[in-house]
Amino acid sequence: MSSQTSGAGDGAIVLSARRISKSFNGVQVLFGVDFDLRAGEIHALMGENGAGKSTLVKILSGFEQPTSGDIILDGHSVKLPPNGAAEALGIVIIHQEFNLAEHLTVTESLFLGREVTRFGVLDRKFMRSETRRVLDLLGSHVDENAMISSLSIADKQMVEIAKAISRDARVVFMDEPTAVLSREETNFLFKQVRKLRDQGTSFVFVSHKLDEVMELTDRVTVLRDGQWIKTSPTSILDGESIAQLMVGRELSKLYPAKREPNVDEEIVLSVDAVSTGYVKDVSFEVRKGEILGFSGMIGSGRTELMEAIAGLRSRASGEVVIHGEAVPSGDVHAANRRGLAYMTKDRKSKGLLLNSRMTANLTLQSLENHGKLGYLSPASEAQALERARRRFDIRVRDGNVVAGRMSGGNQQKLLLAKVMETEPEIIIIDEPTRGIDVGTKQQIYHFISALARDGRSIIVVSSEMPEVIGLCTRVAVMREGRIVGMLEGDEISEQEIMRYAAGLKKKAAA
Amino acid sequence: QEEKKVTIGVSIPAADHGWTSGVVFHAERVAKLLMSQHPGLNVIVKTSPDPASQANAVQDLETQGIDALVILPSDPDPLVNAIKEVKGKGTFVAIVDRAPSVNDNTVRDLYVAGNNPALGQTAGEYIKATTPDAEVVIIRGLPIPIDQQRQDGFDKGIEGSNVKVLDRQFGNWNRDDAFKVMQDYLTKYPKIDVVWCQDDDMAVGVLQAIDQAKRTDIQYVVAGAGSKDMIKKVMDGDKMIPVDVLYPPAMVGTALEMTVANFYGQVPVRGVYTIDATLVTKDNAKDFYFPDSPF
Amino acid sequence: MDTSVNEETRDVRRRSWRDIDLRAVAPFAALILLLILGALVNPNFIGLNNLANVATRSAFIAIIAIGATFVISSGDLDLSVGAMVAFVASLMILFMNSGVIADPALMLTAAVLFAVVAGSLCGLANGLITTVGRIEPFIATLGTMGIYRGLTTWLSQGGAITLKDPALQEIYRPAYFGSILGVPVPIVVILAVTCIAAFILYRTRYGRHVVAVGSNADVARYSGIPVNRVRTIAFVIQGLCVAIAVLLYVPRLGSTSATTGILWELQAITAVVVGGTALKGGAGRVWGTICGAFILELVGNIMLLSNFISEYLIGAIQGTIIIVAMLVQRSLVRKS
Amino acid sequence: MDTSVNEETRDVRRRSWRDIDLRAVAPFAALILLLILGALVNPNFIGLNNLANVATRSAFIAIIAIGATFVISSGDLDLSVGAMVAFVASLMILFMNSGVIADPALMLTAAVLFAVVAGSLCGLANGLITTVGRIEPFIATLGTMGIYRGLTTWLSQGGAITLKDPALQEIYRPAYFGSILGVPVPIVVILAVTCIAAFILYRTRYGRHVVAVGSNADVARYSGIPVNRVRTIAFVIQGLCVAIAVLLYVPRLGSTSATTGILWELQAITAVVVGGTALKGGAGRVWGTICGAFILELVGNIMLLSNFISEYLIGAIQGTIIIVAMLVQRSLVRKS
Ligand SMILES: Nc1ncnc2c1ncn2[C@@H]1O[C@H](COP(=O)(O)OP(=O)(O)OP(=O)(O)O)[C@@H](O)[C@H]1O
Ligand SMILES: Nc1ncnc2c1ncn2[C@@H]1O[C@H](COP(=O)(O)OP(=O)(O)OP(=O)(O)O)[C@@H](O)[C@H]1O
Ligand SMILES: [Mg+2]
Ligand SMILES: [Mg+2]
Repeated sequence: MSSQTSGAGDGAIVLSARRISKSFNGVQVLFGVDFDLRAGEIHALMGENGAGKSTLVKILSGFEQPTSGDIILDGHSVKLPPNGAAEALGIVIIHQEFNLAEHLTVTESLFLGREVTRFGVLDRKFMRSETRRVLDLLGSHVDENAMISSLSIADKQMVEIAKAISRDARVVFMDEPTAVLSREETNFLFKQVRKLRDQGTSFVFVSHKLDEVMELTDRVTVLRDGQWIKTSPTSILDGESIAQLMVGRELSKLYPAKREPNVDEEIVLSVDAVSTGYVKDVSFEVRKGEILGFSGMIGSGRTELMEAIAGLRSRASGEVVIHGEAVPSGDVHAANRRGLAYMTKDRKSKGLLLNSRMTANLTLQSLENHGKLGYLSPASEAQALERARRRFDIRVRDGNVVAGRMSGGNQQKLLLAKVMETEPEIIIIDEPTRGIDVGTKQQIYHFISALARDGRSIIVVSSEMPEVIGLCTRVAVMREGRIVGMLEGDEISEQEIMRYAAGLKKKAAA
Repeated sequence: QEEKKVTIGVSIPAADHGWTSGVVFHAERVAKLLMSQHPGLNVIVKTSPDPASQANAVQDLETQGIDALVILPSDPDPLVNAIKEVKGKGTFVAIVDRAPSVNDNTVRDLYVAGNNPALGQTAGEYIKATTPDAEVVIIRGLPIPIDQQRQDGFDKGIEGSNVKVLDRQFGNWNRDDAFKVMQDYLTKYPKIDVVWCQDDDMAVGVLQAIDQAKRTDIQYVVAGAGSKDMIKKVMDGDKMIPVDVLYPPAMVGTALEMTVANFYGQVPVRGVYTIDATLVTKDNAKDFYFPDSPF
Repeated sequence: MDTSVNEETRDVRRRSWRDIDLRAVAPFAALILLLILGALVNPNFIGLNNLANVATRSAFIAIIAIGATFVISSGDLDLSVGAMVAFVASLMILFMNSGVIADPALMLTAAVLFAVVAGSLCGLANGLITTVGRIEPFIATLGTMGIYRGLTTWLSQGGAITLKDPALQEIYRPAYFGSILGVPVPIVVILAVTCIAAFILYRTRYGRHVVAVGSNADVARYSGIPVNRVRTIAFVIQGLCVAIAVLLYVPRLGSTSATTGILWELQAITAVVVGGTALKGGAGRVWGTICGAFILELVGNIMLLSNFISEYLIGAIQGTIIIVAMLVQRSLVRKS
Repeated sequence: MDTSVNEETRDVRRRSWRDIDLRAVAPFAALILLLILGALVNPNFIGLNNLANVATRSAFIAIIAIGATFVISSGDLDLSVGAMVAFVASLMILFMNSGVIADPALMLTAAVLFAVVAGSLCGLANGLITTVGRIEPFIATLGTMGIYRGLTTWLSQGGAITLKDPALQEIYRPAYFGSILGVPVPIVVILAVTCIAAFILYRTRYGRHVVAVGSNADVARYSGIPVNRVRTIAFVIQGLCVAIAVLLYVPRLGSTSATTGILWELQAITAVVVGGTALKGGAGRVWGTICGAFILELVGNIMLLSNFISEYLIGAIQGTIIIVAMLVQRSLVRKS
């Protein structure tokens, strides 16, 4: 586990930023940031949502040009070529929001822009086997012939990672690669990263998961509000102090106190023997005021199950009953009307209108609340935005920015706010804190807990185990489309969950 | 010379197939000729692709201040209102070729008529006389009234004979479509005696289709309009094109000449002037041959 | 710090408003350029009379294009509108010729209702085939285009369908040729339709849904929007707009045939795109559309009024003008 | 554990392969249905002669549609192809009529080269206006459609342009009417063009890039693909295909006019979409396109061969058949 073994401390500086500033449409987001990356080190880049991490990473990989400042590569000031052409200089990036074309297969995506040909003809066999090899290295079971459009979001992330890993790079930027990955997949990734690091590759690792940063990285740089705050070896820091550097204040306890729901509270949602294409025979119940967690590995079928419950997918069999009323299969409205809302984790293609502004996104699902007879009241919408920004700490420097240009974490907050605008009784949240900084995470956990106290019921689907453990009073573990375990009280621990998720332990669903 | 200033607007359909291109050609030709004869005369020629835009064109001509309108309506009934509007302002109106259902002096001063029913009738009568027992296939134009009139005329022409119409389909006055339709006729009917395609443009496609199929049962093709290519064939004694029925695009020129005569001549010109659907045969073909025309 | 952020926000808002305005204003800039060009070509051009004429006759395309703005914003396409005009107009005239109601005024009212219902039903058919049948709108409406035009040909038996009753014609005529407070009726109708459309698109829940569906149908579905219903209604709105255009068309020409409205679908779509709405869907610009329709009509008008262009070249020059107009728009927006 | 996952994975792979096959096969299913329908309508229909006729005359649309498959796959649209056929054909005939080369065979060779270059240049113009000018392809090519057709009208002075030299005509004629090993030349050309196109689209780097650009231009750009170049080349390929269609068209009737190729763009796009390529871009099905072109031609052929349909209703029934054919395809794919 120790990351201090390699000679990361004194490698030569490969790439560095000198007094980099960046403005979008006159709004400054980076203020004279300095940053050094040494050969063979893993360098964490930390900061709150909207601090400018992604922007810095994009500048250092050529995807954005700095407004001022210099980029130094191997001791020479350079102007990086745009649109990923910096790859020729050995610089690759895993984007925070992936860049995959839905109509291509996994293999085609992996080799896009650098296809291998023999006599001008695509060498499809070679590319396929190469893809398989890289995916296997990462422990991913994704089919190399599958269409990108058919992949779950986590699998897309794996493809994105594989794409970067497979290039012979000197510098790899990883912008929140693990946000949707479960512990298992993360471990595979880290193994590869360490291996490459030991061969001299440098990594920049952006993440909001403090434990991962502690575990993997050699040095940490913290940004706050677009300014450089500190760079220091990871070994002399701990999670607390990093969080403090990021947020600029002391953090209180991350998770609110758990509150066991009353056993004779009414059952608001009951799922009975639901099957879909992949999900098989799943049953569980949720009580009023309860927070139920769902854990499992990539592709264990959690998303598919939740979508079936929310009416976004039709069920092959089984019943979903809300407040004693059966909900017809594949009918979103019926579920919505009965007070059930589902928040997708695929914010980019299913959650937000990337070309619309905050307000249009925020109220899209709850327009009935903003005006009568179909007429919309701009004032009421503006109020809602004000409220949401306060509640979820959505920080944008430019109030008119379109959703697609907001920082990843702030997009996530906006999505959460959008679903909450519908004031649901039962809320299914898929990855509630994907890409959200620790400060806001705490805020969101308290918000969820408050909702439960209010008598709402919440299902939290998360690949972040501490989150499930810290927040939920019951945890269902899924594996290959089935619920293989239902943990309660003291049973809820990382080891237990892992055992069920990996299929080492099995018990009848509660 | 002190000649009075006269502006004449000419509104015609856009050159969307051979015949209309002939119309455009003759309108231009006669306009130029007349303008050189009368220094005070200004003729503005405008083409439009469909009735609605022709109505616009009429309006635009009126905006420019015209003394007379010569119009060959692409589809007469939809244009009646627009024409009446012009006529209501006291402008001299000459309608060419296609008459609206109400065609009296409330709508126009002069009507120069191509004779659509006669075009069909002449063809019908020729077939009746030459091959009284013929089995005929027909290729129609577009589904608009003049086409219907030609069909009715044809039926009248073959009345009382054994001439049998096997089929009628639309060829849209387009060579490529006529080629297809003819190909399919040849597949469908093992024996065809005569093709009536009522338009020289379509005849080009028909002849190629027959040629390709190497069919010998077809005795001849009757087209119509009087394009230089078809007239030439008649003149040369082509067996497949023994005759052509005249429907001269030059009639627009005639109307224009008469309109000008109304302003510069001694007698006012009013009434109806019909141009015959002459049967062009080997004997009279050279009278109708204009090698310089694009049509 | 708080205040500084606020200041920035305000600043940005001002700037980005400028940006947006430019994009919306671009078609109007092209329009003004055309007006200047027209004035140079022919002094009669800039006369109130001529401009009123042009605006009046742009009514058909403009109103149809308003409907197309909805369909295109929601990510679909309707190629059947031209044929639909012919079909609905034929039905309406046949209805009036049928003489089932003796009183002309009453008959006219009934005929108007009849046309509106017929148009909506045609739109509904398009919508259902596209959404329920899950066929590409391009193909679905190409199919119904054939159907509507075929039925028109059949109704007219290859000829024309003409309004017979002179009394009816008399009372119906002002619907196109009349004017209200000196403004020609068609212009009033354009304005009314546009205002209503702008209200629906920008100020109602349905309008929001249209844009959401057009910009990302998945997001819309996950937001609980009934995607198919929204799309179908857009087609019905298109049908309604076609019906309104028919209501103006019939009194103008008093007759229809199988060639009525040929290629109007292309013109309507062009008006929408020239007006700044992207064919990909996800954004609708109702006022831009009107401007686009007006631009198209103006280009034709300028061609007609200019006397130095060979009429053989008119098409070529029209094409050039449209491309140049779009380039002007682009360069304007890019500069922002 | 590992094996079970692998088994499952294989299962998925099998399923998704089946799915893809069905999607590609669907147009052919519709085609077979049509063939059966045709055989019922008229026994002559299924004759080799008739089918060869239909296949032969589908050549123009099929070859143009192959080009359109590239343009559409890359996310664009070309409305100018019909006009381009008229323009290139006119230029080619005028060139041959000019008599600059005395020897007929040599002249023909030069004329063929000339047409190919002219077609490519027209395509290049479309591509540059769309990409460099950043104009919606719909509008850009609508503009060039006007330009190409206008120029044709002007070249022909509204009439026809006819190949004059009989010697040339004689040696050129077999290019349409001849046959190779009993197969009509146009069919051979269709097959050759399709094979080459399929190879380019599926087996070369450029083809991959076309699909990537059509699927998501941003992703393509970030992957270092020169997006504008890829799009422009697609337009050039379209121009080349148009030129090839012209090479077959000219020997058929030996003449062109301003009406040559009218509405062919619509037919080509329809063939592409009926063949299973989505108008949104991101996937191209070359063989499907050919099938689509053949379907379109067959529908017309069946109409003409049938004895019980009023000629007024043909359009309506054609529309219906196309919609039904698409529904058949859909239901096939959905069942999978
Ligand atoms: N293309 C753009 N146009 C306008 N503003 C932008 C653009 N890209 C980023 N921004 C703004 O820059 C700021 C910094 O964003 P950035 O994505 O770098 O944050 P981040 O540190 O990566 O946050 P997160 O942890 O949420 O991913 C945000 O306010 C964002 O809205
Ligand atoms: N072995 C498999 N066989 C069939 N389908 C599979 C298999 N593995 C994954 N899938 C597909 O993956 C999906 C299940 O992933 P889902 O997104 O529901 O799971 P998840 O637990 O939310 O994981 P993720 O984090 O990847 O989203 C299903 O839609 C299913 O079609
Ligand atoms: Mg970020
Ligand atoms: Mg999932």
